[in-house]
Amino acid sequence: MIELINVSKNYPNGIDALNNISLTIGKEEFIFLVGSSGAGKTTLLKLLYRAEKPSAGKVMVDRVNVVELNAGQVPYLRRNIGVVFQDFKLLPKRTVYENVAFALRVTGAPRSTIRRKAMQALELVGLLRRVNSFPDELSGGEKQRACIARAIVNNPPILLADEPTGNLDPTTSWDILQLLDKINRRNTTVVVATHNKSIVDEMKRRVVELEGGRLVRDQQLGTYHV
Amino acid sequence: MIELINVSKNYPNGIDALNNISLTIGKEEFIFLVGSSGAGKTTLLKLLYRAEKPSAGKVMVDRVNVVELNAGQVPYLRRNIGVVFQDFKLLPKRTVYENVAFALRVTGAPRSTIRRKAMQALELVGLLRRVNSFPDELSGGEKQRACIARAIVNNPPILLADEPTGNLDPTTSWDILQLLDKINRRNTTVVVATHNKSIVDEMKRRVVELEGGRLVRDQQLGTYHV
Amino acid sequence: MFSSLEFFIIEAFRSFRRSALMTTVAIVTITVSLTIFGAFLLLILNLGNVVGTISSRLDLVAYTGKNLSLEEAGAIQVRLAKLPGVERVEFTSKTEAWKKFREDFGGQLNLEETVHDNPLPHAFALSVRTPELLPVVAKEVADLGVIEEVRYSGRLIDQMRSLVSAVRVGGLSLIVLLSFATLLIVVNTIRLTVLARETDIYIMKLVGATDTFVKWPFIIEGVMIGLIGGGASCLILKLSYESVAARLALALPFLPIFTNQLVLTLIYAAVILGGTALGMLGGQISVSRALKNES
Amino acid sequence: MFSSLEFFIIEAFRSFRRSALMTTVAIVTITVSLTIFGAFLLLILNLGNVVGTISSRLDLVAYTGKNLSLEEAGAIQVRLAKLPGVERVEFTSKTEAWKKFREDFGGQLNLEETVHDNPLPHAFALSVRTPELLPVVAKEVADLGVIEEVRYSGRLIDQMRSLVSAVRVGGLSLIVLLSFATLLIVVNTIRLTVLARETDIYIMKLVGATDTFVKWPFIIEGVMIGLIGGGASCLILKLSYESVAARLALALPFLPIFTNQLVLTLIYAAVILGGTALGMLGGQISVSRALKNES
Ligand SMILES: Nc1ncnc2c1ncn2[C@@H]1O[C@H](COP(=O)(O)OP(=O)(O)OP(=O)(O)O)[C@@H](O)[C@H]1O
Ligand SMILES: Nc1ncnc2c1ncn2[C@@H]1O[C@H](COP(=O)(O)OP(=O)(O)OP(=O)(O)O)[C@@H](O)[C@H]1O
Ligand SMILES: [Mg+2]
Ligand SMILES: [Mg+2]
Repeated sequence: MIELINVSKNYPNGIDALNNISLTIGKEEFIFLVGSSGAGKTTLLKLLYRAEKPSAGKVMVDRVNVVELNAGQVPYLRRNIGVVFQDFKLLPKRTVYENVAFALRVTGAPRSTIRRKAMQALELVGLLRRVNSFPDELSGGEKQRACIARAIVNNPPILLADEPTGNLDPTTSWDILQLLDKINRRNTTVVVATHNKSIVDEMKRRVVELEGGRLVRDQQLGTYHV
Repeated sequence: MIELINVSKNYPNGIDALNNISLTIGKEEFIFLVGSSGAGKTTLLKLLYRAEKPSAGKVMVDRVNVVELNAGQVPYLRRNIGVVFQDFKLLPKRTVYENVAFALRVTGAPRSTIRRKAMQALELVGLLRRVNSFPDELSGGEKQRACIARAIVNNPPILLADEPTGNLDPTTSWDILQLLDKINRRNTTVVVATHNKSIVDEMKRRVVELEGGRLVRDQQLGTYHV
Repeated sequence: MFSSLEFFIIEAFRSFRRSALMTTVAIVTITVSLTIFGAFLLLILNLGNVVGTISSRLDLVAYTGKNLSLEEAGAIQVRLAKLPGVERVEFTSKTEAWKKFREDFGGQLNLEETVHDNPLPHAFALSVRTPELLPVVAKEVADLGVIEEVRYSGRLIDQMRSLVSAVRVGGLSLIVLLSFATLLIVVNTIRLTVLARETDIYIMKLVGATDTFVKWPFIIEGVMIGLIGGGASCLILKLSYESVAARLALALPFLPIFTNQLVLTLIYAAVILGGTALGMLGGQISVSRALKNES
Repeated sequence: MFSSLEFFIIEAFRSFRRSALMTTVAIVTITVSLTIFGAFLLLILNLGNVVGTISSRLDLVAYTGKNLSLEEAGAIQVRLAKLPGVERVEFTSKTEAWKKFREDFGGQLNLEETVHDNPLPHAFALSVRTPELLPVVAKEVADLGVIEEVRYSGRLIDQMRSLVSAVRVGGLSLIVLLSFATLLIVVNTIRLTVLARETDIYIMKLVGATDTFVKWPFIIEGVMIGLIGGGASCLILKLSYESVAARLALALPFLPIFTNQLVLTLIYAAVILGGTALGMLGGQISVSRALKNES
């Protein structure tokens, strides 16, 4: 489903965020992306939904090199990839419901479908009581869950979650991971970048570790530390 | 140092974030504030630096009821309280260095002092290599560390840290907590709102737990769960 | 695309309400700009009108020989009226002229004492279609052969002629300049409002919105802003022009005020359409810029 | 406070550079607004000047009795010149007047044949200080007793008088309106630029900045924007006024163009100062609003 071939990323300010990464992720996989702060996890995810272009290498998503997509094709790539952003990226002037519904609206879905699916996603993350709140009026964890709801509302074939439990208590974190796991079982590729040691250790899935932009470990049934 | 007396907070949209909280924190204390997502931790901290006013009750900081401060006095309260914001709140158009230096500049410190202290704080959080980057160019964990540096640069008598390790790997998290502990030993009151179970359990400090806006536990040498 | 039209319009209205301050600022700016623009247009129209009226009052006077009969003069009048460029011919018989002359100058000249015979000829006052034609018509009249002398105040008419063209050229360049200034201010205002929403646009594109999808609400909003601003400006112009015109007509009855309703309606319509076009253009330009920044 | 002055200025320059687009927009808006404002001011000054010159050319003519000697006329001239409101007295002897009359009207009137004696009196042309004084001076002249007839074109002068006051009132209200419109546009533009920085202001206050500390860089920035805009506008006005004035002087030599350098310099200075004041006011108003929103 996802294939990185000799991918490097140098930011314009001279920072080498990724260094010759090659990685293949199958359709049915669930993988954890770990590594210390600044290792390049977010950068790697950004390449997949074309928020950044690599300096070198190929980024294949569903057999298409996304580096070569033109501007008009990018929106359709992004509709197939749900993203839980590390910094949430909620639209500040819209309610939680509208934020989640927006991801469906751009696909041209009919209004009734939008309402049903959005409420369903919000229920899954436990935010039904906050649907009419604006992002400013949410706690950190509530923002994070709104962002998760938006990422999954569309049933995308690929789900990228960047530190999805950074602002959640252990119980909620665990519920969210169960949710991601369930989504993965419905044939969705799931990539989770995280620092949450206990969850990685407990779930025992494939673990890919970055260090200073290099891939230093790729382990089936792995743990947070070696 | 800090004393909450029968404090309640209802947000204008009708949400009761805090419900009749009374709590005393001594000058030399280091306490963890825990509780599930939406329990009211951030709201409680906001009352201390007057980002919000309580609906009822008194909030005493250093024997002054901050609720009664007028607009002109608030800046001086805030200079005595370092805050690590859950959502960082870095000035987007300024470099990491400028963001940290700004907290000193508002106090009217001389230029040489500003430079020395800012670089010192950035070294403590391990960000010396990113001083000239803009917040946009930082990883999640780097933003968090920049925010921590800004909070401590001023040697404030009170330090409030809201989820300071949400975007950090376990090793860096531990380093940061050691740093907060060291600061606490230099006679600074430290309040840390967190979901990081392993750190709370390991540090064995006073733990205050909120649940739906109520204070449900206040335990010396506590752990994350009861 | 069109299934989303309703959504776009709702979106436009919502952003309209939510960023109420920005919207108000943009509307006020458009209103002010268009009102200044329209006021200038009306001013120039009226200046041109004044000059035009004054110069159309500048007649050419043709004098016959002194001993012509009234019948002969009548025949000449018919020939004069047929000349190309001549609009109207007014006949003053030598008897009338002498009567008027005595009334005008009787005070200083002791006419009754010194002059016993009417010394004046018959005269024709010719209105000429445009001031430019005056010298041409003067030549035509002279060429008829039956007229003894043709007079027109050459210097005054030259002055009026150059004033007319100066007002025309100056007015035109002022209007071009003002249109440009108005466009600039409005585009910049709308650009600022979009600038403040760049984050929104970026996020929308991150969750899979196409450029078109992002663009439409902004363009519709621009059109609404422009329409309201243009309408307000049109209203202000219409009401104040009517009241100013009425007051001027009272105070300066001799001043010809421009009141051609068709042209005025066209100007008001141009202000509304101009506002709408400005709003649309502003929305288009600025959202395109924000879109280009991303991706 | 003053220890931070350097910091504030550096801050202002930085924000100036960083939000280059916004700054440019604000400067262009101020420039355009002030240029329109100044152009209007110059236009009105010139209209007033034209009307003033025309009406100052409107003389009052006093005729003596027909049989006065030149010496007697000279004595009358002295008395006329002393009347309050009279600016200048020009004497035309009856001989000169007759000569001119014959030149003017000799063609139609067979004067040489019919008139043998000079039928005209001595005449004095009086320039009156302001058109309003004409009827007063006319009465004074008549009251002297030595003048047989006083003439002035009553209707034309009334018209001119109302035109002068109409231009004055209209011009004044236009300038007031335009000042208001300019202020509105500029304040709104700067308010938009501050609006875009509300988050910055909020964060600054969270880390302990006082209102004053937040405010100064914005006000300095406003002043810089206003200064640049005002300067640019002043330059545009000066250059284009000079070129337009030169061209008009060539094309319409009879038109009195306003060239009092002192007044022009005052206008240019007012444009620069106005720009600066606008910028400062805009910065002040808008940052205060942003500050009030928080805390
Ligand atoms: N837009 C950017 N411009 C320049 N440098 C950047 C940019 N984004 C990230 N970087 C740098 O690239 C490196 C990798 O960043 P990235 O965000 O991928 O790290 P990460 O693994 O997600 O870290 P964290 O766990 O802290 O979120 C960091 O050192 C960061 O400073
Ligand atoms: N500005 C606001 N307006 C309205 N409601 C708010 C506002 N801020 C917070 N709330 C609500 O108040 C409750 C407490 O929020 P708070 O941010 O204090 O939670 P928290 O304990 O910090 O949660 P988390 O661990 O997720 O950050 C939440 O339900 C939230 O929705
Ligand atoms: Mg990251
Ligand atoms: Mg919180």
